[in-house]
Amino acid sequence: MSAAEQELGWSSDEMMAVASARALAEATTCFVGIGLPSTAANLARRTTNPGLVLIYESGTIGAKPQVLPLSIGDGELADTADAVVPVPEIFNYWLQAGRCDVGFLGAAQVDRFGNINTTLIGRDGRPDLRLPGAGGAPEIAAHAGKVLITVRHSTRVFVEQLGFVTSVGFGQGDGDRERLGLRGAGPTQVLTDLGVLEPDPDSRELTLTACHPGVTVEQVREATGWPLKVADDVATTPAPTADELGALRELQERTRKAHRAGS
Amino acid sequence: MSAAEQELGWSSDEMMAVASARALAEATTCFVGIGLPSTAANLARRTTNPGLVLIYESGTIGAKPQVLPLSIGDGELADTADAVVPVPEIFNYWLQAGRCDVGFLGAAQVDRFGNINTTLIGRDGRPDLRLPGAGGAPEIAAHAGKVLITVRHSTRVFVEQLGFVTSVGFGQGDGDRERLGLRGAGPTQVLTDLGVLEPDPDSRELTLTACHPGVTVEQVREATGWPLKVADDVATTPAPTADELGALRELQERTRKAHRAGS
Amino acid sequence: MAELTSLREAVAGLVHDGDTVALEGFTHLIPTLAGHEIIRQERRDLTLVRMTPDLVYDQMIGMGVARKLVFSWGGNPGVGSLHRFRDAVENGWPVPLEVDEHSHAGMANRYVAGASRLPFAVLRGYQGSSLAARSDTIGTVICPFTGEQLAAVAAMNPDVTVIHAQRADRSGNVQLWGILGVQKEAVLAAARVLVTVEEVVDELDPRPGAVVLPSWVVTAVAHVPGGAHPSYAAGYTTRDNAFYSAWDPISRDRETFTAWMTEHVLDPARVS
Amino acid sequence: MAELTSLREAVAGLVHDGDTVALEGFTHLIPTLAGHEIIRQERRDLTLVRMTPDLVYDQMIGMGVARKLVFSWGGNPGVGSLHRFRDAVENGWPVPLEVDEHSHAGMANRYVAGASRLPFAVLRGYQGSSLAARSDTIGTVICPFTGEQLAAVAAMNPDVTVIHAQRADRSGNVQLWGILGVQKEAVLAAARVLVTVEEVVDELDPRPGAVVLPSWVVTAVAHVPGGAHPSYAAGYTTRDNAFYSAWDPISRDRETFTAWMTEHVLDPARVS
Repeated sequence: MSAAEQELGWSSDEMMAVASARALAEATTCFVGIGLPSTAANLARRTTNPGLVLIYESGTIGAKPQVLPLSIGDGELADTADAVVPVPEIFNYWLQAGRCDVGFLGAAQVDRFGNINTTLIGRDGRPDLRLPGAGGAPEIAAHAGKVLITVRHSTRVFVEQLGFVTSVGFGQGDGDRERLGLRGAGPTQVLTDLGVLEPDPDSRELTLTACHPGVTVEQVREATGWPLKVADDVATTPAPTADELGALRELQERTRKAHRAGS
Repeated sequence: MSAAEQELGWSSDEMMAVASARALAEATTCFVGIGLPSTAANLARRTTNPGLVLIYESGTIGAKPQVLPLSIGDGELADTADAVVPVPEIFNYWLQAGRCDVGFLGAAQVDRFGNINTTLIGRDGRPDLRLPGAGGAPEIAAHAGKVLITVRHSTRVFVEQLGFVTSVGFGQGDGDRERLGLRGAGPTQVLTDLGVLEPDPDSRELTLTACHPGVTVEQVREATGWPLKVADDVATTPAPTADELGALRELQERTRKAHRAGS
Repeated sequence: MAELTSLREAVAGLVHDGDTVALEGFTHLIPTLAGHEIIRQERRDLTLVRMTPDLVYDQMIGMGVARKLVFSWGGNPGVGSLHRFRDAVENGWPVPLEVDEHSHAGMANRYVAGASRLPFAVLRGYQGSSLAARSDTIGTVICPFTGEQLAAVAAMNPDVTVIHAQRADRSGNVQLWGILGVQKEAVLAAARVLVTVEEVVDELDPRPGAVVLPSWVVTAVAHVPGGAHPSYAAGYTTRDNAFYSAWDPISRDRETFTAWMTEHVLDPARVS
Repeated sequence: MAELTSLREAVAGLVHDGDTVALEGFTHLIPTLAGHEIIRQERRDLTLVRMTPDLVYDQMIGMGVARKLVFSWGGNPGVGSLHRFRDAVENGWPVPLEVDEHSHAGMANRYVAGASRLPFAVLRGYQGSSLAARSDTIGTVICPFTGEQLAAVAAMNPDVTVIHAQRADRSGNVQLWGILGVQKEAVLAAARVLVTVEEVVDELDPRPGAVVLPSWVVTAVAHVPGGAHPSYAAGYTTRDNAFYSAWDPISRDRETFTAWMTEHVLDPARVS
């Protein structure tokens, strides 16, 4: 932990996970990506939304893992699920059909309209940097009722221009989702370790609406690769409660133990 | 039984079922319609082809019923199957994909090119006679490696002209299946209570190639609603063997008992 | 989340005059008693949808609840014709019945498209069949990669799908097994879903061949033991083959049919 | 009917240079040891297909068996990048690797079309994504009923599909359960099918969540216990999470990788 974090008693990653879990308070179903989104969704089941139905692209519907999965195909997801369906079915009958209220995504790069690149990054004088690729993200971004993005805030991630658009947020701005026939509402919140960005109601450009405790607007501006729009009144995210922190740390500790044992 | 049948020791329906079972001797998989086709396919498993894989449109693959099912959804079909799959899968992944060597169909009407009507029959001065309809037949007729048709022989069934083509045999003759993009070979044999019709290699018109014992070519001509083509040398179907008759009667007797008990 | 309620309340709340209603079941798990409740509540002008309409649809049609039937095979399995269906189509009794007629492959794919929220599905089908020309839900599409022409069928999205299943838990999660037919697709294609079940249990223990429909895709669950009769629910009831045969003479004659329905279905003593 | 044979004979007979080969498995039931046998038999110019290429594909690519990869997500789950995959794409080592890149939804539907013997599948996907312009197996199609434009993906029909399953019986019927991924579709889409299994049994007793692939859709079955390591076979083995982490440093460096493969995969003592 940094000095600031020691003083606060929690880390910026913990604040990010807690803020993300709070963003799931109202959802019935969440289509969960692995990594930070999975941490947030499983934390939500222990804090803001115990009944949240977790859907992983491995076809596990209503998974209730006791520890965080390392892959979207961990056995515990199937063992604890209400139903396990084949992969074509999860995408056609469940995601495409609009049965997922929230799609929770990570990202390698995000632009000012919440478009995501997870495919490749151009580099001067060198071959493109190859990333893992799309996975389920393009259709999650298209079909989920709304999309939440969680990612650590830096100018490497929040870039002026994407060389490759893997998954569409708001395209080039207002009206593009409708033009493209994307049925979901798109990215309504980007939750980072510094604060929260939300699309401007008119332009759809991502706008800083909240900073986490101890974070200044200037810090967020510096960590963003374009001149960041800032809301008139930037809120301060309520700090993690003792219950939220306890639940998160207990979950992560149980996960560490289990995966050490599992190996 | 008629006098002739008493003399022969078997009925024309029994001859039809036995001839149909013999026609399945070489098949690996048979997509089975209910009624006469199901009788023939289950008799084949007891005589000419014990390993025959029976596929019913209810999604039961490799069903091994001990008694003849009354419906394609009888519980015993599922209980004895190697696999039970949903109905969309049986038609898309199994029938359409060409995994059924033989499709075995009944019919209300058949024309000289083996086209089938099971939908409706026009009547002078009265509304059309409404039949049950297509069921799986159009795609069985299209996709099965080859099609066998079994039906009792009469001028009401073997008609000059179909008012409605539910399932295509050879259309209007040679080349029509290819033109229509039908992948299977079409109806290679029509097995009736009088004999066997097979398509002429050139014209595809159904041609009498065999009469059952005690049946004359003239009888078959009279029972056919168009001037029936007759092969140069019409064979006589070998009479049912004692084993074949025994297996058929034992199967039918067990079926009668079971369905009485079941009700 | 599904509400556990009575069959009467579920039908009253979910099935309205003029709705497109699919009571699905592929010879197994046919929601017969739900159909009877729809008859008792005197719904009218329904578009009834089912791959294999049999006795319960013969009864609903004969009692005048339907203006249209969308189907692929309409008969009394192992017995013969559906006489009320025929009388409605051939003679318009008690009311004219419009039909949209498909093959099984076409109907199954219409539900698949509906469950996937696609406007259509692609199949190899109907080539050379008279069916294609008689339905405006059958068309063609060209493969953008090979140029090949294939059949297209319009998505089927019922206002209400009704199925019968073996079990539900108290939160309304539904479990069915045995011959599954097209029920999952019919449920996921519908705007509202009613499931009648043989049994309500505390825990849905895993079963070979079983599928689970989560409570949040089901609108209402009603406990209706024997709700599939004369069809069956594997593990609970057996198929009443004698009734299928007995239905033939009952249904041949309008008066006999009406008397039978009055005594066995309309009779208030039998109302759930 | 499937032949029960050794892994070596099965690969020798079914997998040829230049083939399109899908070793499928969605984090569960990955046919790793079959991939190692393909490496040992020095196949070349393969088009490798898989939704989620991970360690075994990193190994096959690093050993030079592949000229092309068709996929939708290529990473080390929970760990990071596939360094051999990256080295092949970015630097052409040991040989250049062409890619045809999709989303999961697109790849899954390519297998569905393949299993159905349709030339393409329809989905709502790729709208606005840079993926569409880079692949000649992604197109569009117009709904003949609504006029709506939808995405189309070309059918995927591998020359050979290889999967790992829990069990087979002595006639070669195959049973798998747990996370099923896209294996049934990949099997039914292929011209030839190899299944490695944890166990060969006399009788495949029914299991919750299990699917059975009949012997007559499988070409060869090989008994390969632990054949999915470091992935797992539910009910038989557990996922070796430590190996996934350990693979990262091993695979970062060409020499370290080559030495590891030589010792652990090429080493004749380990040949099945």
